[in-house]
Amino acid sequence: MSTRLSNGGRLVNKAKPVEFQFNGKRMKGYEGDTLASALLANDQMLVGRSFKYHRPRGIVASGGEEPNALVNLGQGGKFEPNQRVTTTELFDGLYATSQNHWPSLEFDVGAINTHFARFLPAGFYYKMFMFPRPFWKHVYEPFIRQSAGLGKAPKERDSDTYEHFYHFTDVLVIGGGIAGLAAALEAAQSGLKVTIFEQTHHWGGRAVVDGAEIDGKPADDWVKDTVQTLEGMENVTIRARTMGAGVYDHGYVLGYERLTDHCPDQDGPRHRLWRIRATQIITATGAIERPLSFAGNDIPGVMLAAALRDYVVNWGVSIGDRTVVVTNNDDAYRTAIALVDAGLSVPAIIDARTDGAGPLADAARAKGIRVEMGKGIAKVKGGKRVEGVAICLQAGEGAVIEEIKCDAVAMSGGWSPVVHLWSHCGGKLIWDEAQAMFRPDPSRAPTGDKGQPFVAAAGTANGNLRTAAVLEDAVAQAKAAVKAAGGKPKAGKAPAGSDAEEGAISPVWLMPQGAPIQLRMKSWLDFQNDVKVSDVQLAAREGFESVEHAKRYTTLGMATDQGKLSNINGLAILSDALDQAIPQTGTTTFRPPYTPISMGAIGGEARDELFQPIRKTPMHGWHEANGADFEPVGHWRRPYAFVRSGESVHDAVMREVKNTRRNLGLLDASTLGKLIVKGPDAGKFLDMMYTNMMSTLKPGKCRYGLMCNENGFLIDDGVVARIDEDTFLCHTTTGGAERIHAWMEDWLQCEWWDWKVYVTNATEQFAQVAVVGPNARKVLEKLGGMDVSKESIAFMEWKDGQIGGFNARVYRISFSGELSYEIAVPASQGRAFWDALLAAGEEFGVMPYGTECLHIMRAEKGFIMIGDETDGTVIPQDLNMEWAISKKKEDYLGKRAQERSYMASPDRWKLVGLETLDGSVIPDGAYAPAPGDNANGQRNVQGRVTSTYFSPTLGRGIAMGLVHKGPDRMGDVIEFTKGDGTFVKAKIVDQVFYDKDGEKQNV
Amino acid sequence: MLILECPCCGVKSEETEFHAGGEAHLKRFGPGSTDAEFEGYLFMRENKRGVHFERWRHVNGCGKWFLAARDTNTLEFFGFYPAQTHEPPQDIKDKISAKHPGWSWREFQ
Amino acid sequence: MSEAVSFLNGAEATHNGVTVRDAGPVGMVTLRGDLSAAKLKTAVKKITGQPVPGVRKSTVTGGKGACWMSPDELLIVVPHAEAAAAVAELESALAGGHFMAVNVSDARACLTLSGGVAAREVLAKIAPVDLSTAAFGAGDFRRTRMAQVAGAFWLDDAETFHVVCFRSVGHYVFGLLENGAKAGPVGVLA
Amino acid sequence: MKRYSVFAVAREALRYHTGWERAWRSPEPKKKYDVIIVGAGGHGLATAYYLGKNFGITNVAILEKGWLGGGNTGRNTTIIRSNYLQDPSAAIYEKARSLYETMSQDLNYNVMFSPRGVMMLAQTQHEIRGYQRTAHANSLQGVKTEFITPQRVKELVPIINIDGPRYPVLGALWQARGGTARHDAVAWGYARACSDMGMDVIQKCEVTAIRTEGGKVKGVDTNRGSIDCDKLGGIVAGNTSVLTEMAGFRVPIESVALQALVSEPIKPCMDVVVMANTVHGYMSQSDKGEMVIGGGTDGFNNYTQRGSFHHIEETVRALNETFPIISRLKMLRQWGGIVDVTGDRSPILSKTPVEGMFINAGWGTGGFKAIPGSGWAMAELMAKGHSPLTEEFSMWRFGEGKFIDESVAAGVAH
Repeated sequence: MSTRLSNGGRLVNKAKPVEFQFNGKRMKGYEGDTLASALLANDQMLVGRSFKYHRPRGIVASGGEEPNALVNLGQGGKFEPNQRVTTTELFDGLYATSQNHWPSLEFDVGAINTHFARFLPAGFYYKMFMFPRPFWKHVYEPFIRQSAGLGKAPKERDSDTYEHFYHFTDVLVIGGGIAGLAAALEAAQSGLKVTIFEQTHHWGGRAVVDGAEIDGKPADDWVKDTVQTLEGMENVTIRARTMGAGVYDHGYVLGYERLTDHCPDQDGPRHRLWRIRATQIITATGAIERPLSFAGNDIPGVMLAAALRDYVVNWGVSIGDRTVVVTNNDDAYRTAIALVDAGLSVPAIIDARTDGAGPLADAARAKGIRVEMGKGIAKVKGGKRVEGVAICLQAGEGAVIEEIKCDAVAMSGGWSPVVHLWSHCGGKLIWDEAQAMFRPDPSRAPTGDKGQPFVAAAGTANGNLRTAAVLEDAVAQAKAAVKAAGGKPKAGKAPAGSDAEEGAISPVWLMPQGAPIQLRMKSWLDFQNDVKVSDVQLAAREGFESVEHAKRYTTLGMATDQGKLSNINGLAILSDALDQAIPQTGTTTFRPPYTPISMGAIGGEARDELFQPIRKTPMHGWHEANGADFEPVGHWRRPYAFVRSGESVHDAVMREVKNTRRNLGLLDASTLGKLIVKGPDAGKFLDMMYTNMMSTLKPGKCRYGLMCNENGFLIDDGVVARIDEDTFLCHTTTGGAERIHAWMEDWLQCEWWDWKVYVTNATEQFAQVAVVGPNARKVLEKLGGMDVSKESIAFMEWKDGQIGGFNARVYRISFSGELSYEIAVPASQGRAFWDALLAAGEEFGVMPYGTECLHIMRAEKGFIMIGDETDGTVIPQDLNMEWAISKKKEDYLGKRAQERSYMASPDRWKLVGLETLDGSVIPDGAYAPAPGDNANGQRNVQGRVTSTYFSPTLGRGIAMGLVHKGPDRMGDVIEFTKGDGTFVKAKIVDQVFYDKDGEKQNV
Repeated sequence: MLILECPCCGVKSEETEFHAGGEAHLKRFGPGSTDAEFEGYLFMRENKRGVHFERWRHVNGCGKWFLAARDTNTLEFFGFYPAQTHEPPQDIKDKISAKHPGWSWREFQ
Repeated sequence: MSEAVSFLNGAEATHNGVTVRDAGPVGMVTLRGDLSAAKLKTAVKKITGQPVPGVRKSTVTGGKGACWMSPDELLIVVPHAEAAAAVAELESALAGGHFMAVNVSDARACLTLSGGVAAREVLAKIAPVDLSTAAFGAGDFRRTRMAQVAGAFWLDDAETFHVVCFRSVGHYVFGLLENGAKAGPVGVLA
Repeated sequence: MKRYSVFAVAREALRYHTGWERAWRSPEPKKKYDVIIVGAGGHGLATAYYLGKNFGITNVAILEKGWLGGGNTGRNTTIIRSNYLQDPSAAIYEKARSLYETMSQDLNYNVMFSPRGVMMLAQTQHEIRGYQRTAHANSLQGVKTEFITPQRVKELVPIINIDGPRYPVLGALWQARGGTARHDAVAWGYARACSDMGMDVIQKCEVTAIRTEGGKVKGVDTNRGSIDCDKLGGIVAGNTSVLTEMAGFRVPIESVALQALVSEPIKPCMDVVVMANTVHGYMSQSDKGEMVIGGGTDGFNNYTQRGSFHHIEETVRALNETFPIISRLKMLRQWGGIVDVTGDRSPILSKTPVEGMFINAGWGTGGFKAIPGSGWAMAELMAKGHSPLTEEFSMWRFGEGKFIDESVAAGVAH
């Protein structure tokens, strides 16, 4: 019967009662409780079910290492599965339900598995469920998935927010125990910037629970003083509820701060992800107590000795009236003493060691506690809670000597330093035989950007278990870190620590040492994943000898605690089974994060409107207000069409095409790239960039150009205008602006750095509008200003001037085949200019149009579109664009590549126009099959469609495509896939479907 | 998450300010080169486990390209230098020699 | 010629003592060339009344000055209406040499961020830059990444940050800064 | 070899599973083998397996410097699909997919192939056209795929947000018989089968040199002595360049880190594999209940098996937007692998300048799904000197400019 003690509980405030719910039951706790201590105070021993056998599970630890006690926490937009009760601070109204059982926690049908446990050993699923074949997907797998999985999936969108924060510090100390505090203080006194994190909301770690003394005063007081001192220092950042989650290359550290988990109604971000750059990192992360492997060590009520002590001292909670302590080291005696001091009974301390216990044992005996040396637990009795233990000789095979009634068992198999953060970035470990632990190998620390070591472990995390040694190590590490960070450590000694002497540990990996299979099958290593001693031994027997194989085969250490309690015990059993030393077996890789961190925190502020930038042109507001159906183009949003009420998107597109061809259309072309290239070598440079000859272009003229990469493939196109003798303005595609700008800078900086050329990306300086259609000139003349007559500005010419009072640069270019002017004005006046065109255009039937209309009109004219006719594997020659490739030039980017055998082959697919015989539209992406199959049984192909539309102008389907030897096959009829297994016949024709002679654009 | 120091503007900052640009000191082969030369230039990259010379651009910064020497096995940077050169500066080569005696990379050592 | 309109038409937001503002139209000229050349120095001085800024420095005060963008690039800052004139001035002053002067006033969005230390922390939520007073002071200029876009900022004598980014993402950066201000202080920088 | 079955398990249970024999032998290397495969990952083991099964070549050693299946086979996100655009890719990936269908039975080892369906979201007009093109190509390649509507997407994946503010889902390319498998089991199943055919799977055996004579391969030197062979297969993914350097030639490959992560396990909430390429995220739910998430590759050469965290941020950001409920799940573990990327991001299965030496590499971020097909084709190439499946994947295609580019259909190879 676990309950709240009338006295004790250094962390709880009994003046502040708190109400919460577990599985619908109303319960009481106090401010300062964790959900774990509160549940135990309410005698809730059974808190969950295990992963595989659905065994009853109780709380086994008191911190982040807890493998069992995971709950569904909260409701609606604040629901969260798999919350560890030991790290969940209690708050008023907390709502939690237990996981992985049906129908209820007390009665779980899945628990049937425990009776079949014998038939479900490690890796059983690799050996069965193979027949009949379809059963895996339809029967076996659904069952396995359903019974696995722990917590429920959230149903609603997360109602909380998150944020990131960049932090820079000279020395980062991770861990707020006495080692961390001493190290932080030492480092801070050097004047360097120091940051210290503690994952819980209370400082001091174990020392304050175990009653150590520092500088002659109780650890508790020393901790309070030190925290206060640090808080008062300008150069110190000190944070509780903040975990060092991961250490990455070059001193990058993730800090995980939980801001409102303990007060969910408070405003502001729930979590803050700190992205830290630390010159030196000290991991003072303490150690984790190891369970002992004896039969029934997973029954609720069996708990880590130190955890049991924590509940009594920190939260004034007793796990049971009668607690049997079982250990292989002296530390567990502290638990026995603490319990007796709290007025509870300890029937016996079962010490596996034959001798070697130190003064703590004498102290225990002095308190009248019975101590049994050389003994072990053969078996724990009980089902959903402990009822007693059967005692045996540790050296034997489990013959029961005596049974002791008890309702709790405190176990201690020794301590494992928390080396995760040390190891994340490559820090290596050594096996410490005397203390039976892996600890950091200072000679093989993680190295940084200059090859220097940048992580040091301190205190218990560095293998020092005694207070004095912890403090000395911490201060020494801090001094070293300060030096390494370029500071000057202050002279002075470490605080003096004192605690009880301790006898040596003697490693116990199995209890009793000769336990037969019946007991080994009940001795748990991984409580959550149900991995037992017998499973690891089976893995070894079947040849899974690498620690990684054994882990993956048995799932040892793959649970949500990532093996914090089970890994060392497991690999000791494996080593024993393989008759090799533990270091020879080695550990599995430690990967971030130390304990799981929320996806929300990782995403940070990037959600909803801030998920990704949306680039907006100066006219974007008008588009939004006027039915624009947007399509993303890069990070831009461009209107696909402007849909009017009662119209479908398709209707709108058809209307826009017809109107532009008949009257007047406006296109927001602001997103087109505009690169200014200037310098005495600008012409020479563009001759290399483009396949065309640009150096011969006359000022005032425009030329359409193609760009290829060094692999010969077409990457961009656009109109180049020569501004003056050494200045060009290069238009790129919408997606191309940044890419091509970078591409040009690359060549100028890294290849032709002696050429005198400057490039600036002026894309967003201008709002650009394409004024298109038979009435284009009329509307400009109405607005007044510069002369836009054919005589003044002919096709493929540009001119600066004023239009309707706006400073404008006018390009006489056309991507539609109509009379067309592309007019650039300063972006700050783009919207006003757009409005002016709309107003003046009214009498000429003006209508804005979107990208789909643009695509159709260019397809009707047989103009290619980068991204449609090209896909990164197409060269200009494939598109019959030899006319745009200068023969006079020795070189241009891509020229050499285009000379390679496969590129020059006459068998390449080339661009043609396509007309369906029945006038229908060939589906997007359709392929043209050829007779026969290839060597792999695939249907031969002879071409594919690249652009295909219904042309409202011609009232029929038109398309362009790449066809084998296409241009030589004019008039041929070939078939294209319709996607439903049928085919559509199409005739190979010229790719220009509309105004072949260009009369309309050249007026 | 690497830290780089741009030799052009002096900023020392994290990787996200930069853009990696592949192998450094490539000799361009254009028209007139053999198929082998051209294939080598375009595709045959150094991919050593160890010293590597590479291009970076300070894209979210001064916009300049620069070169770096890095150990692909430890991610240690031996140094950064401007892109306008055909071979690594001696001081960087010396630094590498100190760590990897007898190293070589293409024609450099 | 109608009124110049900035990306958010002068929008402003204040949360927890931090104010984010669309600084309105600002005149900006990209000047590329040899920053050590006497002609260039004189021209910059004439236009901005300030010497050529040092590496990663800004000389902008009272809406006039220049920012060091890269070893061969400055951003000249003047009142919006004077940008064209500044370009003309440079064109004539540097004529004959290899340089480039482009009016980019409308290509960029300018924001101000004020609120003392709290403002530093708002910026530190989206930019991988050490913004402690010791590391970043008045007159310092930094080009960097702001969440998912490129940007730049400098700090003036009044502890106000002047943030510059591409016009098309001005509202995004404004949103980031406002969001960071709303979330409240971190309580680290001093 | 003792056959695995529910009855075998039951029989063993009665004697507390003391009777199970080793899944694979652990032999000392012999002096000579007909064929040596370097690299006991999925591709290497599968190659050996089909050399034995299809060509009766069983005097084979598979050398592994670490532990078998410990490279990318044991680190990937186990997606299996064959909805590729280009014919050569579709051929080898579909071969692989079809072999996955019967692998558990063929190997008598449950690799848990789960044809739960793979979906690639189209979130831009360009992606729609790209995936429709792929669907048309697949229909002629004998690969069953279809382009489905947003409504169908929502039915198949209730937790998806199809009308997100930024990138609404406009449709998807759907391969119903794509899915996932248990990655370790694939390596272990092949190793067990190879061992059973008398082949030697030799772990902790690192190749230090390749011996040749007159341009022909003679054998290898290893940390466990030198071993002769008539034919040598180099199938070592990220370490390919290191190996080919030993043989004195170069391949167009670079090694970069690719990252992945898993969430804590939750009850089943997503039954299919979803790939969202516009926002660079893909996700499936494992049988344990973990959400398995793939990240991006670094831009720089790297052999550390550690990547840069900002790629994880980008991926998670994207998935929070696409699947809003995962924002309140937690990342349990992240890790990295070293992938080998070629000039056109398609693999190389090829003879080499060294007679008798073959390489199988360059699978980049998409190797797991190809394992059986790759092994099948590679075995044919090594046994017969040519294979229709490997024809187009020669290492000389780069010189000719004859690429196999899959990126063109907005598809990424995961």
